[in-house]
Amino acid sequence: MAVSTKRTQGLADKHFHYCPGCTHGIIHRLVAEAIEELGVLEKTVGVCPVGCAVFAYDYFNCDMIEAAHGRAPAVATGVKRVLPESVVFTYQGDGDLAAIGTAETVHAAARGERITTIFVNNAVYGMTGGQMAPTTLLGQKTTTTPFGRQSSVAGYPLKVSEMVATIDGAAYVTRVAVNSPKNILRAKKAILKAFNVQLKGLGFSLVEVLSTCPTNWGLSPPEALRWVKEKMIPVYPLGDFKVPEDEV
Amino acid sequence: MAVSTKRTQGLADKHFHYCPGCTHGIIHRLVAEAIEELGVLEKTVGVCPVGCAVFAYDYFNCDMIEAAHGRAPAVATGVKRVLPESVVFTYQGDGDLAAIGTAETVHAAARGERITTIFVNNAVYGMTGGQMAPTTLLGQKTTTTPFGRQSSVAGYPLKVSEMVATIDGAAYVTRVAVNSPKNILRAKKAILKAFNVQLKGLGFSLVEVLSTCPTNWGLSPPEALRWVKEKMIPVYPLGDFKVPEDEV
Amino acid sequence: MERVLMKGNEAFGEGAVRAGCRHFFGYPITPQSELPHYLARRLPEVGGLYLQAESEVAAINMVYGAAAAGARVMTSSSSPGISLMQEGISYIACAELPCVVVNIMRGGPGLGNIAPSQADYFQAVKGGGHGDYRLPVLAPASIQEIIDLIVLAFDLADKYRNPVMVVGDGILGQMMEPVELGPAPEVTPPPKPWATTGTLGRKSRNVVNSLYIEPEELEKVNLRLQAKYKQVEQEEKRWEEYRADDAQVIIVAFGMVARIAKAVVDSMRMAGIPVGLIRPVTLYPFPDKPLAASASGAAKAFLVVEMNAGQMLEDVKLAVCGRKPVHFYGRTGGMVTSVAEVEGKVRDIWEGLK
Amino acid sequence: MERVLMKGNEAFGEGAVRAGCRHFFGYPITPQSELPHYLARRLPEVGGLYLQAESEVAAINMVYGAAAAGARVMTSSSSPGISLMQEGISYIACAELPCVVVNIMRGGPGLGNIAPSQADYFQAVKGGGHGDYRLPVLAPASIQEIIDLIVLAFDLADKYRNPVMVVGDGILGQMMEPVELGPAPEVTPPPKPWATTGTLGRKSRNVVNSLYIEPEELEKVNLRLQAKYKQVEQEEKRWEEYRADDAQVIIVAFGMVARIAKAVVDSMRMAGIPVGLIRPVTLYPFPDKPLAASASGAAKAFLVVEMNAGQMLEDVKLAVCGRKPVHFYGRTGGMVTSVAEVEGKVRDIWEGLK
Amino acid sequence: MLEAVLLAGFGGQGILSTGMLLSYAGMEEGLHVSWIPSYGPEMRGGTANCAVTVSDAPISSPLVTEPTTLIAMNLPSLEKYETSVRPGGLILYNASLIYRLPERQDARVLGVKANEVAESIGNIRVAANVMLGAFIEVSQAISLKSALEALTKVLPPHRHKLIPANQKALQEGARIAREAGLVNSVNH
Amino acid sequence: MLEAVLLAGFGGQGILSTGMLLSYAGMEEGLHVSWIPSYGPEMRGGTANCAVTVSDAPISSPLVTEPTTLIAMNLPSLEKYETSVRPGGLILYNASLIYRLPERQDARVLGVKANEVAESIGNIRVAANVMLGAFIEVSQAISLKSALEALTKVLPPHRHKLIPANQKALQEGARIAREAGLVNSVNH
Amino acid sequence: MPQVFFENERCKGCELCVTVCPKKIIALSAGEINSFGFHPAVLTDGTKCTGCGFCFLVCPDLAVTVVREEGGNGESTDEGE
Amino acid sequence: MPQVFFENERCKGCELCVTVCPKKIIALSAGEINSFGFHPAVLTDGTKCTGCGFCFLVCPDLAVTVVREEGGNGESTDEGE
Ligand SMILES: Cc1ncc(C[n+]2csc(CCOP(=O)(O)OP(=O)(O)O)c2C)c(N)n1
Ligand SMILES: Cc1ncc(C[n+]2csc(CCOP(=O)(O)OP(=O)(O)O)c2C)c(N)n1
Ligand code: SF4
Ligand code: SF4
Ligand code: SF4
Ligand code: SF4
Ligand code: SF4
Ligand code: SF4
Ligand SMILES: [Mg+2]
Ligand SMILES: [Mg+2]
Repeated sequence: MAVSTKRTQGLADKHFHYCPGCTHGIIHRLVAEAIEELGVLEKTVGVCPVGCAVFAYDYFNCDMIEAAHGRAPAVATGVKRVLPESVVFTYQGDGDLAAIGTAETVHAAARGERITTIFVNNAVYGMTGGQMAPTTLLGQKTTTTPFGRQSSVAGYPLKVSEMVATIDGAAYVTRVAVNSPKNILRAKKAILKAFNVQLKGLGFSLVEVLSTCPTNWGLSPPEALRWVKEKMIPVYPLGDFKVPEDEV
Repeated sequence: MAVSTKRTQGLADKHFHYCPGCTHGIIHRLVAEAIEELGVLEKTVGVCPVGCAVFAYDYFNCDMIEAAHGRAPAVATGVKRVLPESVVFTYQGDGDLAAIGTAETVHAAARGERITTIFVNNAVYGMTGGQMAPTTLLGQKTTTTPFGRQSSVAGYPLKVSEMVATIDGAAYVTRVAVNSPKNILRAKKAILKAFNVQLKGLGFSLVEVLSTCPTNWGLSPPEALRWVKEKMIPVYPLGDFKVPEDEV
Repeated sequence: MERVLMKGNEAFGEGAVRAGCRHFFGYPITPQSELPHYLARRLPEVGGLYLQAESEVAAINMVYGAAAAGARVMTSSSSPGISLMQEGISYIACAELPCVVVNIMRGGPGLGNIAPSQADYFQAVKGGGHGDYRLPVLAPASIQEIIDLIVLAFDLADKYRNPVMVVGDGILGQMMEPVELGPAPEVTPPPKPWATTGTLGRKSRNVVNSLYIEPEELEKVNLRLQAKYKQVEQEEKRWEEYRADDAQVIIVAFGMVARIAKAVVDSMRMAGIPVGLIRPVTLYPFPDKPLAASASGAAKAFLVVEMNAGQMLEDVKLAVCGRKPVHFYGRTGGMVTSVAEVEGKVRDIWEGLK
Repeated sequence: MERVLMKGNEAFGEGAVRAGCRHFFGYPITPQSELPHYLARRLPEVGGLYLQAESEVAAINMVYGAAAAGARVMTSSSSPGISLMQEGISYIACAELPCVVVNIMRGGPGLGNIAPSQADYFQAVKGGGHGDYRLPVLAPASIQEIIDLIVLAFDLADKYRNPVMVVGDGILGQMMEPVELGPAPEVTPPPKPWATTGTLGRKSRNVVNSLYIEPEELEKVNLRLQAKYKQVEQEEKRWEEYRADDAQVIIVAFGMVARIAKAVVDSMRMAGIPVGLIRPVTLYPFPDKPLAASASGAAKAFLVVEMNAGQMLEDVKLAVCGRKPVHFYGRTGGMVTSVAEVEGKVRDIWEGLK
Repeated sequence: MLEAVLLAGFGGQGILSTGMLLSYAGMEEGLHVSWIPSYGPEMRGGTANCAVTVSDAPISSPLVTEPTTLIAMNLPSLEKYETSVRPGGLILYNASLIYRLPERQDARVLGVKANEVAESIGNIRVAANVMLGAFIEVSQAISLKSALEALTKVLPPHRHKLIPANQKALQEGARIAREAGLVNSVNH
Repeated sequence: MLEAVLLAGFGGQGILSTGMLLSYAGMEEGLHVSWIPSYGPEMRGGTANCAVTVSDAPISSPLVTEPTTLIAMNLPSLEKYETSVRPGGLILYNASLIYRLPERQDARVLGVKANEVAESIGNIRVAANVMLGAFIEVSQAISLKSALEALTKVLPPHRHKLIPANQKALQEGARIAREAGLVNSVNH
Repeated sequence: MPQVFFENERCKGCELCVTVCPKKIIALSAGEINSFGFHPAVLTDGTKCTGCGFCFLVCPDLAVTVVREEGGNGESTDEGE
Repeated sequence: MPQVFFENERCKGCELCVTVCPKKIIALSAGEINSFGFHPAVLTDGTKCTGCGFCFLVCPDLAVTVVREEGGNGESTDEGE
């Protein structure tokens, strides 16, 4: 029997606006596939960030809300508390989630909010022109660290998964990457699991996905994949930081 | 030779406005003594929170700034970056630091900001009339959890020290209590150490102090001390969560 | 009907419950604390949810989410907290979501104090957030009126798909007066086919959004908003006139200050001075009509009294448009005008007219 | 003098450096990004500090701290980010600290878009934050003027111990024009004996504060602030008149729109229609004097042109005070008025006058 | 009849609930009432004032800037508000904490050792109700009976065990006022 | 002389820096110039436009709503802006990506296969400069020499190795325009 | 034999598929150019395709479809590190 | 012999000193009342005082002063859990 890599119903039939080789597109597909496979597309409400994924409401084939920069977890909380039977996810960049949205993320976790957060860590502010993000690596050049990020001035990369894992209401916290087919498959599994944690009502789930920004890194897309492997993963090790107790 | 428990020069000659038996007063004294003993009173700038300690600018005998609710670490950052030779501390409650000021705290830590934060955890919003704080214990009754805090609605107590300790720029993170003479002496040592970490330029230092709010807990002051020991410390264990590497 | 003694802040809460509001998100702040306290107890009784947010910024964005999901939802705060909500309010206005925001104003600017104030008038009526949006702003002057106006606030929010603000001051929030609750009003919020509830069989996806990258599109949105505001201005102006018909001096005041002004009107009338009161009930849309009518009629002078440095004053001047002198008397920083002070001011004006 | 081609946003940065500003705290947002980019490079060259904050809320509070410590300090953002700063600005105003805030306005409300706009006028001049405070607001209309006004902004901030806002729109921020930098101005900020630097031998402690729990005290603070604003209104009104002397139709416009209006004035004059322009350079204090003078003089009608739904319009009406008709033409959502549209509007008015 | 009462003291003296009691009792008597609290930022021990208006006509302004009666529970309150009392008005002061006589010559004045009375009843927090009892006796604005009955409505059920102490306080205050006779301002 | 040029296309075609080059060269010739960019939210590949005014008189309004010249680098740009060109104005279009002729009958029109030329030079990002070369040749608003020289000022030092390619692009564009002769709107 | 299709108008020529294809049988078309100005990906030698699906997995723009027999050598054989 | 002084006007009668005194020699004065309405703490039997300083350490309002001989039995002897 012939099988084909069918386009998921979880995505609307639109072209992405992302730069060539930007892995936001891969992550979109994985999230959409997971929602479709779980059969919850009709009861899903997605919340987009402000960041390059700001137009995600055009892409995901479900009801969508565009949140203010950093506030997606608060918006998602509002939705989920009104509609406890719905499936709610946020899709956020590292500026959105780890800088301006720090409090909203920490407290959605602390409340054990039954939502799923997809956290796209590309070590830079993509949309606004490549400024330093909280996750920018030491030494990394950005438009606001033109001489490379120096810890003495701009501090250290923030390890969101490690931090969120310390919070009691967080049920599932994991870090994956989409820099290779193998890692992409693993990322898919993690995203599926995160939604399952939500469906089981176990608490807050967060999947940190290491992603590329070839444009602002000044690299070709294939070089960018390599940069994830060689530079990012050593600082942001992949793996589970917290798994639900009934699943350890 | 006769020695006496002399009133520290670090405090102005004012009566505290705190409720009878509120341990904010003890913590004030410890901080003031530490600053005095280190001989840095003249180059210290303190930043007060909004919370019961809002009038701390009347009490500490050094230059003081009253910050907006939750923003003391940002204000302290502004001061310290302009005056790197100064000694800067923030004094913040659990509503101030762990709720509205979450992002400012996390990022002052991530930047390795050379400031010292005294974090007074009394498991409640004291000043505004006893509402739930992020640190309120499960089951604890407050004016906004009249039936006791339930995790299913209001989530779990936030363990700030555990969380901040995961952040690279944080150099010293410890939790103490002021519920007994012994713990008060330990708290004093921790506060001294935190200022020393700042003076050595090692990074961000945070001392979480378990404190009482007899008024909003509905307990007498002596009962409140017991409540710290019997209820709070089991949830918020005392001890160091991070110490500077050269001091391990 | 049973009369009960109720705090203003509690009346806001009970009014919301009567209006069918079942979701409240907020962050504590004096002098509105009794409102969340009340709802933390009351909402669970009616199957609703009180959720304390980590900040006002989070609270207003939770409101955004809950409103997007189709709920009748409210938040409340006081001045500094409302300032923090300005971005969120601007988003909600652009996304055209209904919700109610209560501001129990306190002394400012900055941390100020917790005493009563009306110094957030500009912020409320001109829009403290960015962009061209407007909020209907209601200003009750008694506990009874709180109960009534909060229901109206939810209705207006749904009718116009717009946030509605209800403002009071610390006195109104914390004072007690008897109220007659009467039977709960019939509440039938309109259907919300636009709500993001999950498609649940609906053919097309719903999207709640305030991003319109093409200026042409965003201008269309703005034109729609402006048309809506025009309708609001035509249909929703509300005010109370008190002995204003033949008054030669018209006091203009809102909220608690209007209560003081009423006492002044009575005492001045007794002294033979023809004074009247026009009390805006809606601050936006501003009831310019009765002012313009008075300005062309019996009124010889206006006296605006506010607990601020003269903010509504501008709207009164715009309405009177130079036809008659407009005087101002204001106290700031939480100081409350006394009847005697306003009487003195009225007397001065009256002397000047002679 | 050398002419260099400079982006508006960069000019804001270079102007600040020339004004002696050595500390910048901000959070990225389009369309002002080139300003932080520029300063991230430039400030270290002069021994200064560029620090990226975790949010606009943090940024404005870092500014508060740095200003309290005595520095000349600046932040910049665009509309939604400025909304988030409202609480902080109110605090800074009450604590009477000097600083400069740049707002490169974009299409709103909500997330809107990144196209040029002037729809934050109300927020800037009436005070989007809580309480009775005011900010001097400067509105440059060319890159050269940016350089000059930013220096003025710092001087005014220090003179009045008050935050000063400088507003532009996305076009002004991103366009390039040649500028003549000339020698850097002599900068001598006044001494700041009130700064919280540590006592360092000083006898009395300094406290920076905006809390005054007693209404009597807070009212005193407010009276002091109001007196200061009165002085600002007396001393700091700035505007440009262009062929306005004998004009029968006066266009009122600020920022980039005034550039368009100038082209309209020229073309209309060529067509024999006596049109002039009054361009407010300070939006607060609003230059009502020249408008009032025109209204009592040659002007037969006013046309306010803005990239919003009519905000400055209210201030113009207050200044004209019913003496002459005031018309309005505005585009919103990031749409930019064309010369032809304004010409059309002027012609209509002119026809109506005949 | 219009009584505009200002009760002033510090937190913990039961001032706010005493004012509420007066309002409640007035409402139950069919009068128009209003109650306005004001307090400092302290949770305990700071200033706590409340203004109660009881009137047989609708209350236009519930604010009390010139009280007909001042009940001063401590010295700072007497000092702050003494001059605001209307000529011919009433000043009741807590003689346990205020050692000097009010200076107003044009007001009626009565001192009550409310703390001592309250402590003798066994609960310092009923001090303000002692003063209320005295006020009711002097002013006859409402009946003591209404106040005694209203206690059940003002105190939450879990505090009903405090009703006897509060009743006692009201009665003692009334008794003291009755027995003392009023210090007439003109001849004190 | 006043040239109000609108360059429109998508990101990555070098449109913004080409506009800057024109402005710079104009300034160096002592003319009044202004440059205004506008782009979509995408970092790469989205719309990217810029408006350049070059004039011998001070520029009151730097906005270009009715360009004297439109340089359309892709089809959407041509479609969006064709009608806005002033009667008698100039339309230069990138014939590599635009397969239809402009429809305006009252404008001068020239198509240049800028992508092909750029790729033949070895760098797709110089496409817009090919068009600029053509524009300069047709309009004579500035001299080609100024543009060639201005490259050193517009390109940051670490990009100076790209100068030859860019010069080539300008020259090729100019050559093509020269050789093509202009399609006159009236008879195309 | 597995078949791989590229949707030209979706392809942005990012070369990620080119990079991950274990058989090195994908390249950007030199001559072709889509309406966004990109050279789309093409197969250079379809016969070598294993149907592993890596090209599908990595394509950010959903420009690739892979059709193969079930149970054929697919994703599982080589994890494409 | 160690001496302990209470500053009456500072004391809020919170009884924390009463609670921590190992010798149980502190009590609130029954008769006295300060100008804030609090019954201040007093020593019931000064002779038993060890000078441990716990009352000083725990007093939130700095109302206590302890004077003792250096080297006397002080803070170190009993850690006051
Ligand atoms: C309140 C506010 N501040 C700033 C911005 C500007 N802004 C838009 S996206 C963004 C950051 C984007 O970075 P990230 O979240 O990492 O997403 P990415 O683009 O990298 O996917 C910023 C700062 C905004 N829109 N709103
Ligand atoms: C923006 C803003 N939101 C809310 C408040 C009201 N407020 C004042 S203090 C406080 C919390 C106090 O609690 P905490 O920080 O725990 O300090 P504590 O009083 O317990 O020492 C709050 C919510 C405020 N002043 N400003
Ligand atoms: S800027 Fe970076 S993150 Fe944004 S679409 Fe382009 S490559 Fe992706
Ligand atoms: S309310 Fe609580 S925290 Fe505040 S002073 Fe009183 S006891 Fe202390
Ligand atoms: S399926 Fe595998 S082998 Fe075939 S083209 Fe794609 S990556 Fe290459
Ligand atoms: S990965 Fe997709 S977009 Fe990139 S070159 Fe291959 S087919 Fe084209
Ligand atoms: S010093 Fe020790 S023994 Fe003496 S009174 Fe104080 S606590 Fe008691
Ligand atoms: S601890 Fe201090 S305030 Fe408390 S009773 Fe003892 S002396 Fe008084
Ligand atoms: Mg990012
Ligand atoms: Mg607290």
